[in-house]
Amino acid sequence: MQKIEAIIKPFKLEEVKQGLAEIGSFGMTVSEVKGFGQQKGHTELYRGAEYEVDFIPKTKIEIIVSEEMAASVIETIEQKAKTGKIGDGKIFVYDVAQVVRIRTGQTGNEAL
Amino acid sequence: MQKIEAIIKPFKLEEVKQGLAEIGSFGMTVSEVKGFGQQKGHTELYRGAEYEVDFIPKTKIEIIVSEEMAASVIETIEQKAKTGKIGDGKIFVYDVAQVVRIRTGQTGNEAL
Amino acid sequence: MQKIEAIIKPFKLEEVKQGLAEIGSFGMTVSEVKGFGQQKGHTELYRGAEYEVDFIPKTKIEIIVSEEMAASVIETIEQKAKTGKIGDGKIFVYDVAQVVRIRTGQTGNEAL
Amino acid sequence: MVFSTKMKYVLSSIAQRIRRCFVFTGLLLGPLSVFAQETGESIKTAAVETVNSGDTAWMLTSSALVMMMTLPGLALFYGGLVRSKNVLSVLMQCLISAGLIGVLWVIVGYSLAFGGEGKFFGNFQYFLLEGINPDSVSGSIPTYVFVMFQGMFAIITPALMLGAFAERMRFGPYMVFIGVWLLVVYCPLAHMVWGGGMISQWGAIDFAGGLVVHMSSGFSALAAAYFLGKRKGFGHEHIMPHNLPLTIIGAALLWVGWFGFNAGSELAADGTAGLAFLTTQTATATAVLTWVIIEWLHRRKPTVLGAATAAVAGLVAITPACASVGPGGSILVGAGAGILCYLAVTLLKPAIGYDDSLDVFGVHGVGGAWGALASGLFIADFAATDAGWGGQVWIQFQSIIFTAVFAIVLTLIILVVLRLLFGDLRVDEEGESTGLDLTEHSETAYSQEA
Amino acid sequence: MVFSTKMKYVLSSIAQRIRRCFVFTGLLLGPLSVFAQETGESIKTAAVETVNSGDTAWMLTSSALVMMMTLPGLALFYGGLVRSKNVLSVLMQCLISAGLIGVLWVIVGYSLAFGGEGKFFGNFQYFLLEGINPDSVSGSIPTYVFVMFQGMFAIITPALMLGAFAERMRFGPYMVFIGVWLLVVYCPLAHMVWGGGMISQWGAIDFAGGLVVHMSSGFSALAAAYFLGKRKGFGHEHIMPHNLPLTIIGAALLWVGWFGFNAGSELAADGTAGLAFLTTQTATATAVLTWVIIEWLHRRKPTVLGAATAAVAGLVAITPACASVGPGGSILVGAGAGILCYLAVTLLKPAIGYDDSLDVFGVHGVGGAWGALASGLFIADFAATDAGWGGQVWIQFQSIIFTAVFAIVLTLIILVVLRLLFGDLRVDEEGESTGLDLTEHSETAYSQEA
Amino acid sequence: MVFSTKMKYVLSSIAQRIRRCFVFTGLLLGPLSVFAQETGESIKTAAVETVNSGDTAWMLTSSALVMMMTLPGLALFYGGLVRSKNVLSVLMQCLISAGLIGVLWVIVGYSLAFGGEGKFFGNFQYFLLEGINPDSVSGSIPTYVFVMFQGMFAIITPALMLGAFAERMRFGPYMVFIGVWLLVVYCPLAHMVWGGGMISQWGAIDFAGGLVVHMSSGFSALAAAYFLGKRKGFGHEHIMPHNLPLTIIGAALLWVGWFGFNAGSELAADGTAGLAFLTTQTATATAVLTWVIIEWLHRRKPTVLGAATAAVAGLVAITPACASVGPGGSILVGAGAGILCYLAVTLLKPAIGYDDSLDVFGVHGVGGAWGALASGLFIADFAATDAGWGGQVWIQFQSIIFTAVFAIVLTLIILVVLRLLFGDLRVDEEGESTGLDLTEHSETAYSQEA
Ligand SMILES: Nc1ncnc2c1ncn2[C@@H]1O[C@H](COP(=O)(O)OP(=O)(O)O)[C@@H](O)[C@H]1O
Ligand SMILES: Nc1ncnc2c1ncn2[C@@H]1O[C@H](COP(=O)(O)OP(=O)(O)O)[C@@H](O)[C@H]1O
Ligand SMILES: Nc1ncnc2c1ncn2[C@@H]1O[C@H](COP(=O)(O)OP(=O)(O)O)[C@@H](O)[C@H]1O
Repeated sequence: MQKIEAIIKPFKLEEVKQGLAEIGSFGMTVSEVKGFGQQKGHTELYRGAEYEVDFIPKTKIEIIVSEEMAASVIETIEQKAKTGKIGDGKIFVYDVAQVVRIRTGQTGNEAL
Repeated sequence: MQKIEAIIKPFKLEEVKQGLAEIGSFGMTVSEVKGFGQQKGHTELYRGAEYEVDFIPKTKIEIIVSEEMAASVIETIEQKAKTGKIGDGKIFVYDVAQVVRIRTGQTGNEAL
Repeated sequence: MQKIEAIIKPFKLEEVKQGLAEIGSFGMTVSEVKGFGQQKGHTELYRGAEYEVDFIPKTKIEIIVSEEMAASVIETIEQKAKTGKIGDGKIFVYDVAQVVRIRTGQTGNEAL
Repeated sequence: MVFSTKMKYVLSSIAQRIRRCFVFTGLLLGPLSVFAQETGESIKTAAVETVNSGDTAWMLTSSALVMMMTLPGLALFYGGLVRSKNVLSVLMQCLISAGLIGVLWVIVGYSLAFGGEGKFFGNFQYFLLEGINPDSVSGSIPTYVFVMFQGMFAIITPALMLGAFAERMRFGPYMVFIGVWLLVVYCPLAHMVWGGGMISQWGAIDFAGGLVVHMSSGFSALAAAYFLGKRKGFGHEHIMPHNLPLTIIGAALLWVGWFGFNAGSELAADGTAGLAFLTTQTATATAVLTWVIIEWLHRRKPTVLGAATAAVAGLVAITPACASVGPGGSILVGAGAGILCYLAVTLLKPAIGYDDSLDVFGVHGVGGAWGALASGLFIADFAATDAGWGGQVWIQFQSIIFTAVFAIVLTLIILVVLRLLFGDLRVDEEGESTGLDLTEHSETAYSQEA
Repeated sequence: MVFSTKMKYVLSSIAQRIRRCFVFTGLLLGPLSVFAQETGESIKTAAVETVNSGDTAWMLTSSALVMMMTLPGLALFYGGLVRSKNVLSVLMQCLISAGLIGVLWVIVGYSLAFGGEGKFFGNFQYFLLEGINPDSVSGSIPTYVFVMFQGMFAIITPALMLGAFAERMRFGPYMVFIGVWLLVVYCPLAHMVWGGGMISQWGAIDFAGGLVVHMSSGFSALAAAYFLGKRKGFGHEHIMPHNLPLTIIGAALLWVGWFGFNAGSELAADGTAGLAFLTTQTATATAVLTWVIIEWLHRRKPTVLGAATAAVAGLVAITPACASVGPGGSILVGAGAGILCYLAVTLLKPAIGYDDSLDVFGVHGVGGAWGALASGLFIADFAATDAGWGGQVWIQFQSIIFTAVFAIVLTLIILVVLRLLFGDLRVDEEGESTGLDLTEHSETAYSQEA
Repeated sequence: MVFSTKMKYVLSSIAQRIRRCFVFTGLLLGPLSVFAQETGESIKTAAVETVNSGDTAWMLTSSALVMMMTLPGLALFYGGLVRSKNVLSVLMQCLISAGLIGVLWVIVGYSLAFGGEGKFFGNFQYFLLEGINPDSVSGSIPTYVFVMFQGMFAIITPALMLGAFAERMRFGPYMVFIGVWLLVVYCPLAHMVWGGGMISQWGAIDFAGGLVVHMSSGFSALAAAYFLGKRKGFGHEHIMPHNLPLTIIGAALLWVGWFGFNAGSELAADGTAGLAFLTTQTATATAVLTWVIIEWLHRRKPTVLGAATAAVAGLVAITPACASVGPGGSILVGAGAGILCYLAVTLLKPAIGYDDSLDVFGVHGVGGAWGALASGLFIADFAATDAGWGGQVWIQFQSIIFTAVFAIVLTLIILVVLRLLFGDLRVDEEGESTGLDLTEHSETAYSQEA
């Protein structure tokens, strides 16, 4: 099994979710993160002082999938999250040693 | 070493923490996430409009443990986080290449 | 490629970021987490009742780097995040199977 | 024919039926009182009274201030103290108190409290404010203003109770509960104390509502907390306030609004109103100071929630006493409130083990009783009564006991009946752990955008 | 020579030029009215009038209460309903309404609304409040107090509209829009209804501003929502309120402040003020109750946002009617507001498909029109007019139609002109998705510290 | 014997001792003044004065409004500006100001400010408000009301300072600091300006407290900011407001409450109160507009924090001047406040490099001084004084210099003494980085439930 971790622009989440729903039924876990990269931040003003804020709000999606599905999931995320502008984000893939579904105790692909 | 990542129902955190304390002393890192899976979301009403909200608040626990301890940690989480109802969550296990304790510079199992 | 995940004291984030900027240009993803470990928590009072709060606010930094850069990134984080007091945090290193830059479709080291 | 005349006809025939029905209830409640049946008699206020614009200005202001105590004052004070999954349910319970009681009050509540000469409760002569018009005068203010000022008291009092059973009661039963409670507990007490009934005949001092408002809600809250049972997780989970700044805003607005509550109870802008304003401020300040010092000594840290709680405790305690004690007396009232309420909340509650979630009993019940006693205990020369010092203290004591018993017994009866009608008054376990906002109102207080 | 005399000289020569320039505009607007050109005549208030301290006390208080309606009331009510990336922009739009209109009002606004005898609008005789001093009296209160009370109305009315185009309008054009709208839509309407102009000559009842404040802003808001177009994502994305407790605080403060708005409109502390206070409370309570029940039946859950919206709807509807209906009538006004505004927001809006983001039209437009009609429909005996029941209803109906058309047409003209001047009135797509707080103000509402 | 008589006996013997002890202090402070030792003389207010209910109504309202300025107004304004780990500490510091000063004021503060005929400070004749009762009258209002109105000023003034040393001062020393500061800086200044002392003899205009309230706190704040030193990380870390909506609510409630502050300072509901209300509104609106425009030009974006700061700056500046300038003059006062405070906050502070965390000096110090000057500079014909235009400006100038020096010097002396008594007045490094909420109060403002 593999973990696919995508850092995307927050407003793309809904689209990615729907895209994935079309190619199958996947569970996923989502969190809010702040990203730093080539996309430049913005200036904030407080009582006349200027602050450069480098961190940009991003959304992290984590999906554990079977090896077979990995490629199509990655492709779907790539398509749906893309705007073509800087800061679209990354997809990171990791190997997963084991998966357990807490409710049933099932393990491996069955637990997904 | 292995990383054990568990997505659980938020109100089970305390129980899991105590369960783990019983089998040994583990550090852990916890964050709030939103989950999507078989458990269905809820409807929200705003000025008469209905919205389906699919994402459900979950808590993510990350524990890095030595290979030997992994099994009993997984088992404990499984027991303590279980309600038997849909949405109990998953446990994912990954291999860890290296660990460093920042304060001392210790590495490997010593750093845990 | 490797993922370097560091759990640090929140007020050290800025320093770590600057330290990394000095040894190269790295993207990173940051999130707020709560940590549990040897560092002891604090007591909170509510209407005379005392509560022990074990979880301490921490910041998680995730950086995916090429194998070559990993060591120097780890070292920099170690230096910059260190206060010498308990609770300075950990660095965890994982192997990364694949990286994709969503905007361009580039993969591997090129995507970083 | 003007529309409203037709409407009035329809409404008054409804009124007739409702009266009959209440009279019937009255018969059932017969042992308690000879039910005052005269209706339609002309309003009590004499024709010679004229409106004083200054007094009216102050009473309009005071009415608005007391409204502000419930919304947003109390709503925020309580709202900040619950977990974020329940904050909306608390706000809603305050809102609906204004909605429901706001209507009930002009229909029957005012009449039940201030109509007729009954010993225990009023009558239906002012059903839908019949016989009152813009020219009606009460004392030196328009009667409509008096009705509204009192109406604001009627709105906040039931809402005070919700803190006792916050985070678990179903919304429907709650609505019915406060409506019935108003008619069965509040209006009779208001009549007995302020409407010329039994307790006022005893000669009890209750200037702005230590008995009527705070003891009634505080002791009823205790009964309700017992009846509904503890929150899931109470005692072993950490159940913490989700947003203390909200609570502080609420406490602050309660404080500000309370000047209308207390100094407004003079029904005029005069020296006594000035006294009530001053003692309110001084007692509250003293309570804050006292609590902070005690907590510092007892727990090594003074908390802001403690200070805010103390402010409310001080305000509660000075409520009945604000016009019968002087500046020095108000300091003692405030200090006493700080000490007693601190003990009630910190030691009494864990000792007995009930889950009065937001300490309604500890603050309003205990504080109100203390204030009612102190009204006699520290009575100033200029407020001396015929009963003499000892006599007055005894009267106060009797009134306190009566009010406590009355509130507890009737509240329990109401709740038993409601349980028979509605089944469980609590949301189910699942609903409680999801939170009342979603379960009862399909809403989330805070949301993050994409 | 005292400094202010010199300054007055400078300012009045500026005044002369501005007057000329306005006279010129007046000529352009000629078809609408014979522009009242007499300036410098002495103020209307007769020398024999004296100040009543009680009335003055109430009007000072009322003015402060109405200010509280905009800031923080309305600001929070709207601020909580937008996404967190836009909350500051909403607060800023309210703040600048106080800033800009606060200045404009004393310069020309008051004079345009309350100067002279024009049919459609006032004149420039009170430019910079010329001729008014601390001794000037209007009715039984100082003229300065009347100016300020009315000024608070002028501040809130344009701000009401911002809900219609929240989360997308650029700040610069917004500022110009509300400034122009004040002079072109609000002041003329205020003059026509309250300043002795056409609608008041018809004999319309609009005690506290159903036409002038709520219909004017509500219908203008509808026009603006159409003109500016929908928010990006409207209809398919979940666009949810980011902080409902803020919204509830706002609604509560609106409720409290509204007592100044309505009962203050009597300009005295008397029985009619008492009536207005009472009907305001009763109608609002009824609206809340009605909405909660309807929503419960229709959607199976009563929501707190619904209850808060209902409160505002009830307050809006009773505004014109508060002194012409009795307690019973106010219940009908409130119930009607609950029903009609619920339908407007829940069914009408999705049916037609405009994006009036925070339902300004559904609440203020519909509620205001209903209230204006109800002012005649449920008129009480004590408020009977010469026109008779039917006649009065007809007058009300005419005034409603006139106001709706007047507001929509003029608002559209203003917006067309502004688009010619400023280009797009909306922020660009990127800016809209980043949020107006950062895009327009370089600020973030909430930040987490390191 | 009524209880309170006994208590009075006990308290007055305590009073005797305290008086002696103060007299001793007075001897130490001898060079400053001949200490007024007459005690027990009858209150100054003549028997012939009668209470005017309208004036009283307005003053009761004003007192409540000024209380609202501190709680929740100022508490929120400051609370939103700090980091979330320190928000409770700020709220607590405001609460305890009400608690501590609220008690101190009726014990000795009022007497020190308004007792006797001293040149620099009052006496102890009104210790625990001795000799004042519900029938006592001051001008046309009950003396108790005057005491309370002034008491609200005494509560907010020390709290204003806390912005200067927010996020680092220990709570214990803070409490002692504000208590001592009240007696040593505030009461004498109030006496000198309003109690018949030196500055009032000079003929200075300070209608509602430019000198007494804003300059005194603003310049003391500057001294305290220097004395306590910068926050850890100041200058290189991003220290940002954690919740701007809270700050805006606070600013809005300050604005609303300020009408009581300024128009209430007339102590009557009359034309001058109307003027003060109007100039307050106009100056504030102008300040907002001015700041927004300057910031737009200077930084390309107008900020909402800027607008809110400007509102406070405008309110501060018009405070002393509100009854001596006309509408035109108030526009100039507001514009000046917008410009000068903008410069102070944006350019002066970074240039000099002190860490006045929430800009108390830039807003209250600079704004107060400007307003005090402007009170003479733009004096209206109807307010002309015997001193003539130039003479009055000179008097204002002198008073400004005196107040600035007096406040800075005495504050530094107090702080030096406190450091000797308490050791470090700041929390330690660890505590500062954890945040004062946990370190000093064992609380967390916001918490997420399980
Ligand atoms: N090396 C990295 N490690 C972890 N996260 C990264 C890394 N590089 C980028 N990111 C994440 O991806 C986001 C987008 O990256 P950025 O360089 O701004 O644009 P792009 O994805 O178009 O190359 C960043 O905000 C950050 O959250
Ligand atoms: N494939 C997956 N990848 C990542 N997280 C998942 C995956 N499937 C489920 N989850 C997480 O586990 C939670 C519970 O899953 P769900 O399917 O609802 O119930 P159950 O755990 O009983 O099978 C989800 O809310 C989500 O956070
Ligand atoms: N085994 C672990 N797995 C995951 N996170 C851990 C583990 N041990 C510690 N941490 C994280 O590191 C933080 C610091 O650890 P702690 O034991 O308190 O101090 P130190 O880093 O000095 O050893 C914890 O708060 C927690 O977030």
